[in-house]
Amino acid sequence: MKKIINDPNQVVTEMLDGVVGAYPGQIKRIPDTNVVTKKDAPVQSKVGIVSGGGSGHEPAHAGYIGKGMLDAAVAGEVFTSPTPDQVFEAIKAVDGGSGVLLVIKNYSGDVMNFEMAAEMAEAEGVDVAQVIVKDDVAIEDRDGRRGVAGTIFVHKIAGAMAETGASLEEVKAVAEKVIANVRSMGVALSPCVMPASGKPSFELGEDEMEVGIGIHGEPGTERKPLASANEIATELTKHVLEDLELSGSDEVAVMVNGLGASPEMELHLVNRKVQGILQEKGVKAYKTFVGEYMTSLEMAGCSVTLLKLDGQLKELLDSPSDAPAFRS
Amino acid sequence: MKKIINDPNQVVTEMLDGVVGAYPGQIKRIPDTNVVTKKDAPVQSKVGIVSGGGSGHEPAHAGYIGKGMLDAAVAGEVFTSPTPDQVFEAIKAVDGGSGVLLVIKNYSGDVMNFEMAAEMAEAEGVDVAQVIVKDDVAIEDRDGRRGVAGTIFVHKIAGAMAETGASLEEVKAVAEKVIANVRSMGVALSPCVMPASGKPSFELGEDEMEVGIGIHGEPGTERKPLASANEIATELTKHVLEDLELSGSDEVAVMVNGLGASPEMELHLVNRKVQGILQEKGVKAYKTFVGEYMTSLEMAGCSVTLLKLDGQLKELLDSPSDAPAFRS
Amino acid sequence: MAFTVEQALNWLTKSNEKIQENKDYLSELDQAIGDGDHGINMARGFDEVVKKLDGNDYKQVADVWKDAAMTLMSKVGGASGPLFGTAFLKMSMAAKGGEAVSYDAFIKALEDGGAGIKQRGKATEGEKTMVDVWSPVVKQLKEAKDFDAGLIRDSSKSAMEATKDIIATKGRAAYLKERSKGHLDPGSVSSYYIFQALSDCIEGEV
Amino acid sequence: MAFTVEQALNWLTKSNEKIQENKDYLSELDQAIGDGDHGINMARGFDEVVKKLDGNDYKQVADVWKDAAMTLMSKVGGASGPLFGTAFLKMSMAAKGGEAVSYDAFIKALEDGGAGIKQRGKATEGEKTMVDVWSPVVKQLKEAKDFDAGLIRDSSKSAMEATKDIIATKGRAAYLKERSKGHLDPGSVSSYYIFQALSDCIEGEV
Ligand SMILES: Nc1ncnc2c1ncn2[C@@H]1O[C@H](COP(=O)(O)OP(=O)(O)O)[C@@H](O)[C@H]1O
Ligand SMILES: Nc1ncnc2c1ncn2[C@@H]1O[C@H](COP(=O)(O)OP(=O)(O)O)[C@@H](O)[C@H]1O
Ligand SMILES: [Mg+2]
Ligand SMILES: [Mg+2]
Ligand SMILES: [Mg+2]
Ligand SMILES: [Mg+2]
Repeated sequence: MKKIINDPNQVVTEMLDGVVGAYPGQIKRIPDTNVVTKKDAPVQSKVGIVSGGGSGHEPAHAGYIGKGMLDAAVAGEVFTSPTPDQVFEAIKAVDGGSGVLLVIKNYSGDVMNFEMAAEMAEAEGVDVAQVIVKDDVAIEDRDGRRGVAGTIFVHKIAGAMAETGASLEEVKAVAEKVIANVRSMGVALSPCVMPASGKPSFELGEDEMEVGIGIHGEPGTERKPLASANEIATELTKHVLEDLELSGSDEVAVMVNGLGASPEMELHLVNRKVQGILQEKGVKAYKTFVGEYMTSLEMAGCSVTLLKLDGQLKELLDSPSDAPAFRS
Repeated sequence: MKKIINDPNQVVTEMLDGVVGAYPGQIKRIPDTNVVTKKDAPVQSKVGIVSGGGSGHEPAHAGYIGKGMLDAAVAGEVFTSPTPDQVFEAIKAVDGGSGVLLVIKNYSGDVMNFEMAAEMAEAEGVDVAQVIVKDDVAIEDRDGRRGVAGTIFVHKIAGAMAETGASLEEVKAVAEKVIANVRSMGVALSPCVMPASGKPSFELGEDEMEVGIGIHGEPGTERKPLASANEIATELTKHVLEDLELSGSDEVAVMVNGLGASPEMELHLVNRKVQGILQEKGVKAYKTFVGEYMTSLEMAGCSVTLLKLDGQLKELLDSPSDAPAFRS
Repeated sequence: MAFTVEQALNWLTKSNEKIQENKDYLSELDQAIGDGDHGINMARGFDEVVKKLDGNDYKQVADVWKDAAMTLMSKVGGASGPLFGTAFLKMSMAAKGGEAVSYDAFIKALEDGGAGIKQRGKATEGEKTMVDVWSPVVKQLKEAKDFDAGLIRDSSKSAMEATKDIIATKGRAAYLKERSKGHLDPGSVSSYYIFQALSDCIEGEV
Repeated sequence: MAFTVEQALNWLTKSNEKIQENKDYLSELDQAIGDGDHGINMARGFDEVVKKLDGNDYKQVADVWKDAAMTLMSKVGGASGPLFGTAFLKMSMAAKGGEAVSYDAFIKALEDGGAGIKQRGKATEGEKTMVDVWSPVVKQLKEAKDFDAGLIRDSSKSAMEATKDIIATKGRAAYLKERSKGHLDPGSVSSYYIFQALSDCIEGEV
């Protein structure tokens, strides 16, 4: 296992030191927790937005804290949901009196831990709403779908909505709209290695790839022979499009997300084909994001995300954000 | 070789399609070249800034095109300087009547090819100035030093200066000031693989690392046992600091740059220690950048860059840029 | 027979021992059909439970379980943290008020614990989760009259082994669909260790 | 004897053949002390040179060399592109105006070519670059009276081999300092192939 780390059991807390050390003017850490918040949290009368999950997905989630996006991010151990007490600390820290929205990715662990935190907060009189992102079309059963890179669009748009002074209900509604209209699918060319165990998450032959992977090093839904950039882009986009049911005049936001080790060059090759497919279908790519937004440690591979837009979503997507990992 | 590519000989041209496909509102490609320019190039009476080099360093260089940064980027084959005719096309495309600054990284190939392009442009009456970035302190001999991640600060600050309406001479002067005050050093944990050859750039044992590597997969200046994040950060920062000679009240910009495969988590661990060292020395980190800015395909590893700032450099570093890979 | 504070403490200490010993094995099981952290999560949590219990003087079984529950909830994370946390919390609530716990009260506590897992995880039997150990074990223990170390050992062992053939429909393993078959469920195996520890405690005292 | 347009064309065709054959070897050499692309760069460039020459009818050696120069400059890139491009451009300038080139004019052209490399690369002998083939070869050929295939072959071979012991101070290999010793310089090896091709051409016609 080749990693630039110190003690494998301290990676999360040390990483958070590094993140806060990079942007000390924008964010701060709640002492004795793995919670990072905006420096000026809570913002009075603004709905607070809290996200989080296991670590190993950097820049998710702390990189998305900023004006126009998240108010706090809760970091669990690597690939392990944070505990309810930590999420509860985040909720308390960002509640400016208008309530708090929890953006949860659809994993048993995340759902349960955030839910318990919500119960704790409600018991203390904080208004809490939850949305559960389930954008991964690799899973057929809609309710069982994982939350993956599409989560970034939920952060961005819910965050922008909160900035307008909207109510918790309104912010939740627009987040649900994003969730209803966003789809992703990913492929891995190599596994990732958890620092604590030092072992690869799965074994893959030199000429194989895992299709339909999540972001925690879980094996995918199908193992296939390694394909070209065009074939990979075509397969991922096909599944996403089948599920999203776009028609000719629709506009979408595109995200080609690197999982960790794949060079940006390769992401652009995938994007090239995705754009070609959309053009053929007459679907307009309103805005495109190519880069590492939701990673899985040093996994090689990528995911393709499409978000179907309407006027409201376009406006909120375009509005300013000063989060280090998503400036707009 | 596991890569998401199509034809290994077409990666550069296909990648550029992907880049332009991602940001069609901001950039365009000069037909039949590997040159990408701002969509509105040339900007009348603004000094044009051209950078470039071999491909495989994404987001360098096309990702830095934008208002407040580059006007054009010239892409060579992977790790191979672009040819003079290509650079010449870029110069012609961005000259708005106030001349063009070439930002060159100090490699024999880049220097010669850009120099020849400058000669061609001058023969056609275009004012051209050149600066050569040599920030890599792994090389003792100052004139022989490579240009690496520090180049991003040259792009940013020269680009910001050009935006103020400064003359070619003034823009060149501030670029030279950055070059005089920026130092970097890098380490690799794994080699990279050139798409055309399919072979790793060097062999490295499970417990080894290459210290003092460049960004083209060249072997480093020293092979050492794999060290911890703290040790790596300490070693890189030590060499950079020795060369930069900072005193207590100085302010610096910090860049912890990922070379490709290393997860952002690990970059933050390195940043944590770099910040600690600076604090100990009483040096203020005015602004910090952690991410992938100047990569070497899928090489695992990182570099540390420090730029000593004064009032002018701070102001130019802070001024707006809408380049996709460096928004500020 | 009644279940004492000392046994309650022993149970958690032994559970911790078994989990520490099998930490890598549990993670390997999770690697096959999950994300490979189950052993790490459980080892971290139970280590903290034992530390927490060590520093205190307990008068009631319910208090032991409550501290275990709170520690598991705040130290494990993932799916197993809230699930085992909830189980011990529900057990603590059921056992409130007595220094020692009768067999009937103990079974009622276990039953509430199992129900808590089902409710928190929105899972039922046959989904290849720890529910597939907790439910059948509770069902079989309910039919006994008193603590029976052998029954606890055997029922949890066969329930744990039976998870191998199930196709997962809850938890991360569900993403693999048919490919989840042929692998033991990690949370069921750690539940099995907890019941083995219980069996050992009972045996030591009977 | 004089060097003809046909020989000039043959020279480049043979150079291309040798470079294509040894493409991987040249890249391997570059991998050891550079960035591993030298074979790829040279193969791409010389392939284009041959394509370019194929489509044209040449009257002067100088024109063959000029087209070769321009193609190398615009297709190779890296360090070797401008260097070989400059070499052929200077040779073309020196040879202007004659259908065939006398031995003296040829040597003058080679000398200018070598000087062009030195100037463009700001390099001198002993820095472990292609200069270490061009300079000694030109020096030895100057002492001969006429084209001598054996001399070209031998002088370029021994010069190429001698680059192994040099510690690089120019080009990427310079970054390795002492570690560059013990490896041949890739640009010197490709220069050697070009001189071998020249030797073959001369031999075929003498
Ligand atoms: N919804 C659920 N209901 C009941 N048990 C579950 C559920 N989801 C997961 N589990 C149990 O949790 C175990 C996995 O725990 P762990 O690996 O620690 O968490 P994570 O899946 O978050 O990495 C599974 O083996 C399974 O027994
Ligand atoms: N400054 C220089 N002067 C002369 N020759 C040089 C110089 N720099 C490099 N070379 C030659 O170029 C060769 C490398 O060419 P190539 O690999 O194609 O370019 P790059 O180094 O840009 O990858 C070296 O082996 C050396 O012979
Ligand atoms: Mg987990
Ligand atoms: Mg090169
Ligand atoms: Mg797990
Ligand atoms: Mg080379």
